[in-house]
Amino acid sequence: MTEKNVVSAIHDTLMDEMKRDDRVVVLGEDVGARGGVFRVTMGFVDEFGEERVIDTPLDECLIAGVAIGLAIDDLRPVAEMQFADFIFPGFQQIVQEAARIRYRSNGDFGVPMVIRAPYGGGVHGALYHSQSIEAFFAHVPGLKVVVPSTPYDAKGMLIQAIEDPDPVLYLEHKKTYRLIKGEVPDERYTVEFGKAAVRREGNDLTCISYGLMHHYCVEAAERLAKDGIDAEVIDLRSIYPLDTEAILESVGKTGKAMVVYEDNKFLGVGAEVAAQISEHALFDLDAPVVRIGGAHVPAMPYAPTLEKWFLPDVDRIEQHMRKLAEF
Amino acid sequence: MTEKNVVSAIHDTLMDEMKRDDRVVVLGEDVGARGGVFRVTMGFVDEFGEERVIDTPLDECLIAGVAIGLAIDDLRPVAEMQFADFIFPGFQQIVQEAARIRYRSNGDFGVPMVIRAPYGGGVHGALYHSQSIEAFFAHVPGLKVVVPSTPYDAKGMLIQAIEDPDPVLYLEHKKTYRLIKGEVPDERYTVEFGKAAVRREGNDLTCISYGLMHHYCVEAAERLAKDGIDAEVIDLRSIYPLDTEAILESVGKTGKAMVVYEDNKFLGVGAEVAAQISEHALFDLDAPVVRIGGAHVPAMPYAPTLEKWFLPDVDRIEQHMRKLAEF
Amino acid sequence: MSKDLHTDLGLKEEDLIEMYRFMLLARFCDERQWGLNRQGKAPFVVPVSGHEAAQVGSGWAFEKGKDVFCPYYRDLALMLVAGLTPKDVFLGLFGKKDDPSSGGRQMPAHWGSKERNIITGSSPIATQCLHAAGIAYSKKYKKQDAVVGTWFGEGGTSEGDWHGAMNFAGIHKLPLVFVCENNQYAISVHESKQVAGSVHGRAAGYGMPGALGDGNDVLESYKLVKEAVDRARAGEGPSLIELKTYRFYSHTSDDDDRTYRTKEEVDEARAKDPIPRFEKYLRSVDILDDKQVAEITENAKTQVAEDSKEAEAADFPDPIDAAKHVYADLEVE
Amino acid sequence: MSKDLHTDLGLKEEDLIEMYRFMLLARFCDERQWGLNRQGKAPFVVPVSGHEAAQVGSGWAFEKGKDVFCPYYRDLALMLVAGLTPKDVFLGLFGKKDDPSSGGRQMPAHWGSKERNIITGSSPIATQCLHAAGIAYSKKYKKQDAVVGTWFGEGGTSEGDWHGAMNFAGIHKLPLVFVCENNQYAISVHESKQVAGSVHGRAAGYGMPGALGDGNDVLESYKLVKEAVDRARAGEGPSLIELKTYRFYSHTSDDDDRTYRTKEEVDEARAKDPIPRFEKYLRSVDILDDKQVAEITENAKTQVAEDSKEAEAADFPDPIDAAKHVYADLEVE
Ligand SMILES: Cc1ncc(C[n+]2csc(CCOP(=O)(O)OP(=O)(O)O)c2C)c(N)n1
Ligand SMILES: Cc1ncc(C[n+]2csc(CCOP(=O)(O)OP(=O)(O)O)c2C)c(N)n1
Ligand SMILES: [Mg+2]
Ligand SMILES: [Mg+2]
Repeated sequence: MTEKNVVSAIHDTLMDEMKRDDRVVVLGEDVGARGGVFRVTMGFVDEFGEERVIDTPLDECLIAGVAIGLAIDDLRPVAEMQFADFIFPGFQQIVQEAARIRYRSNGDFGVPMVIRAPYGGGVHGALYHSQSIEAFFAHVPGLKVVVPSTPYDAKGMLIQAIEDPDPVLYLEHKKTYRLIKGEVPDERYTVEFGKAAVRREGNDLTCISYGLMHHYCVEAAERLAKDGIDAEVIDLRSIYPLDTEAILESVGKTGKAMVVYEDNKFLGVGAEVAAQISEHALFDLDAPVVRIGGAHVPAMPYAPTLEKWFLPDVDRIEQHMRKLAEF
Repeated sequence: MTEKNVVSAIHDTLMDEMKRDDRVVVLGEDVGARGGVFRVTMGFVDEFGEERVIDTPLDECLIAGVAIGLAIDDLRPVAEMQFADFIFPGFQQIVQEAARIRYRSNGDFGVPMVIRAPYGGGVHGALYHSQSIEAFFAHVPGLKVVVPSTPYDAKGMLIQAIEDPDPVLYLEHKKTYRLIKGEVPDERYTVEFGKAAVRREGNDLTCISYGLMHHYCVEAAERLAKDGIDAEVIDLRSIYPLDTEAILESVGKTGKAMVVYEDNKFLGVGAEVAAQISEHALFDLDAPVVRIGGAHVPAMPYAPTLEKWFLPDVDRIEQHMRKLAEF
Repeated sequence: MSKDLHTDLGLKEEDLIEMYRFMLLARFCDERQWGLNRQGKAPFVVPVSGHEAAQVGSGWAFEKGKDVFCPYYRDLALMLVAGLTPKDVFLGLFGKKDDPSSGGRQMPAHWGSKERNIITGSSPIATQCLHAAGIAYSKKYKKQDAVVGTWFGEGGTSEGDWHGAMNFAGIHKLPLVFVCENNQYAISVHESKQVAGSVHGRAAGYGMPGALGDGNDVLESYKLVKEAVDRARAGEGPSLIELKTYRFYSHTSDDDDRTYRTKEEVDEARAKDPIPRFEKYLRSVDILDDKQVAEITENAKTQVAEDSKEAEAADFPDPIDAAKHVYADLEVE
Repeated sequence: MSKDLHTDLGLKEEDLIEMYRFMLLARFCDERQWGLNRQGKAPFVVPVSGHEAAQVGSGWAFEKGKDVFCPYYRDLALMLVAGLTPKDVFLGLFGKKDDPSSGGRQMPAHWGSKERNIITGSSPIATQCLHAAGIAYSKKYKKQDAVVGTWFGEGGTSEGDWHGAMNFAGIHKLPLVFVCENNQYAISVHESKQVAGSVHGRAAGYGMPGALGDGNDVLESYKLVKEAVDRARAGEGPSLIELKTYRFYSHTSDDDDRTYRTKEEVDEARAKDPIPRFEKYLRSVDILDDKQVAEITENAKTQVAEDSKEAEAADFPDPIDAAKHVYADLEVE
């Protein structure tokens, strides 16, 4: 066991995986000498050389398309999108190629690749360094989309992603990088995809979230606990596959559900979660499902006054929790 | 009044708009001499010349980006994506640029452009000529996404889209092009965005859909009517803005809701519709919300046996309607 | 016998006869599929006629079993060289269960076969160029003796994928050959509205050799691509070869080329048909005579007829199979 | 007085002094914003130092009020030429309500101003190149006398957007000038891993003139771009001008350039500082003397100091304004 923050857990895990298996290569912008703008591949080029730590040209279409080729030829590429906001030139390669190659070839070819993407707001990144992208990709059959929110999961899910026979979008919330610390086992382990984590048990309401918002939800729940209100807090961890079972089980117990996400509310992940509850747990519900998501504006602006307006914070979550508990 | 099918309504309307306003230009692949692969711009190049009917290179990123430039310079571009499936190289230009330019410039600039995209299945188009794309774009603030399903709406919504000060994704279901006919007024009119159409009134259940599926739902509802079951059938027409009011009003009346869409079910438009019902109409519901959507496979395959498996048809919709009515 | 052109290229008599046979096979497959389309038995057809020399000539420059093919939908003749049979072609045409490319999941002409090193292709144009670059990088990384080829039309050069692949291949001196089958049209869009400058003229800007050749001349097509393959194999990096040719039929069975090109233009191009041209050459160097031509033609025709019949009789996939192979390890509903 | 270099370029004494002043203003804005960053008053800074000659020289070739600017984040000096004031720059730096580019919505250096024909820019690299192509097409369509310029780094040439813009501009002979500020690094990635071949070497492949110039020489930068602007205005189509220069500071305040380049390399580049170099020239042709230099420097410094103070004192946007301008005609929650 060693205490690490999220970014060092990712760094160390990726380094270990590359030492274990020389099929694992990393590619992306500034992953070489710079060690990545968030330092995830710090020291890699010295350890593994430029051939395995590929500084690519400034073209995410290239990064995704080349990674697919590497994976088809049986390497295990871990591609970095410098910011999730910049993944879109690669959208076609990821959605039309990586996601569909196994299916369209009737199982003949596979694409065992990982795409890492730092995402999320609250870092003064404004419109183009704050975005959430999980909804776009979780909608696409053939892709897996995961969002570890703790150093423990960051390690176990990254190893799982690298071992996965299919393309995995591995999302890292930038604000959790240094903010969130935790014990990480030194031995190798994996965290299965499609299993949510109940981080806090409670009987009064179910609060479902992931990424940075999950930590805010736990904090809000602790505040309610002081007044004897017990919220059950679920960290989805994996968006697709989604752990419907865990959600329904908890809602069956509490009868009240809220979903919290920083992505734009409309057609965000919370929509799917609320929809599944309305399909499968309707008669368990004692209150309408509550969705707290980003406003329908194009990601958070730069000015501190505006950014604060956009991002759900612990206070806002707490208020909604109390309202729901009292319903 | 003239009877037209969907594709001729679009063709005639676009031609009229170009005659009215020389700021309107069309661009896309094969829109010139070929008149578009679906013949929407048939005869345009003879009428308006190559400068206004631009055969672009094979690059959807270019099509979207150039259209943005044209719109910024106060033209009214109507860009054609040959198939919705091929819009993705233009994803960044549409989502990061067109959608956000008004917002990021604090209202200084606007992008009055229309993107037309033939979408949808049931046309033996296999994985890459059958896709639905509305969920990706309706999730993005700054865009409007509309899906006319009748010749009347095709005309009124296309004119509305061209007049709209903001970017509009105008989706045309390929199978409705020649299948769906209807009376179209000869005079100019618009159909407001964000207003759903109740195509069939009923008190027993509410069936919400759009595009081709809407017509299947009406057919299924007619079958039920023979047995005295009255389904209310709503054609959303506009995905964003979404007519929440009309949905809630109908569900308030019937107490039962189903959403039918051919796009992949997970995080498709039906998720948002079901979520809003679970937030705002929970206690009106006498039955769980039913979602009928495409399976979690990458669009429909080519072989007739496989395509049939994927696409919801009238029979499947009818069965679910009956189950829901009997609930 | 007059000094021939092929000996210096290292081509033996058997090679030439095989190349000729593949060109005929492709042509007959094409004519057959159009026939089936008219009979309403094949809803969608992608023609190859006119491209046979460019495809067979370029394909012949690669080593089967070792090198890798990243083709596009036009490449029926190339796929025969790469190891697909006419029967495979027709299984795909009908969307049958045993279609090796996709088990009937993709439209016809979306080639793929792992055992033959044919990388599965999609409809979106030019995406294969980046896969080719990634595979070429992997081969170099593994120090494997393998050259990757990727084929595309001149329209494909407009996409960012092509630009990225050219750039990455140039930077890393990858064992990769870019083959452009320039038939001057992207559906209806003429090259003049598609390509500023020229395709082969772009090579220099990416620091690689570029060449323009007559795609109706199978020997010239072979020569230029073989030189590029040899350079790639020798570690000298990528090349871009542009082969000018023409598409005899409409873009696909959904297209009508009379809306954008004249009968005169098409007739003129057909007059340069690569097959009779190659046959003439083979006769001129006494490799073929009437009897052999008749025999090869006859055999090719029969094989195509039989293969298409067998394919037509084959089974469609089971509906329920549509749910398979979305993920290797997840069931989906 | 020795024969000068500027008269033939059509540059008058006032021009040169103005150009010099803008270069100084840009440099002082940069030094000021770094100071504010160290004081914790400006969380994010995008430096311009080193690029002043390339930007002022290229910008000076365009006609304000008529021509259109599609810049990128590095273009602080260019924006001063285009009409933004140092105060505007600092309003953006602090994210204040009156920031003309975005009202504090975007990160600093995301320029835009409709009245100044500066097209709003975003963070995604090279997207502005296609907007420039569309605007240039529109100008041609409307037969307006206007030339469009678009600026980008050598890293920007890797994106498909750049490829598409070059292709479209070449096909339609658009009144568009592509200006590449090649500082040899894209954050940490050296040109050798970014660009196969060369940037200016790509122009020919798109059928347009390309030129390479010394981006530390304001007169050469002006000359090459002016020739391109003149060609564009005369209806002779687009050009690509590559200006070699260097970035003195880290990529942004979030970067640390010591991880990827040596102090020696940076010092060597700083020795070629375009500002003293231009000053030397202006003295050599007796346009400036010590007194004038001191005066211009003094005025520029004071303006920057005052403007930044005023900007710092200005108001932030109201939180609720964040909901405005998503659509022209829809309210959002
Ligand atoms: C990304 C994308 N956009 C559009 C299309 C539609 N489309 C299919 S083939 C084609 C023309 C391709 O022309 P070219 O590359 O020259 O190849 P050719 O068919 O002439 O051999 C187009 C526009 C597509 N398949 N993919
Ligand atoms: C699409 C996209 N990918 C990545 C980035 C992150 N990024 C910002 S600037 C930059 C380097 C740009 O280098 P260059 O184009 O040479 O311009 P310079 O900063 O050197 O002036 C990168 C990779 C981005 N902004 N957009
Ligand atoms: Mg072509
Ligand atoms: Mg640079």
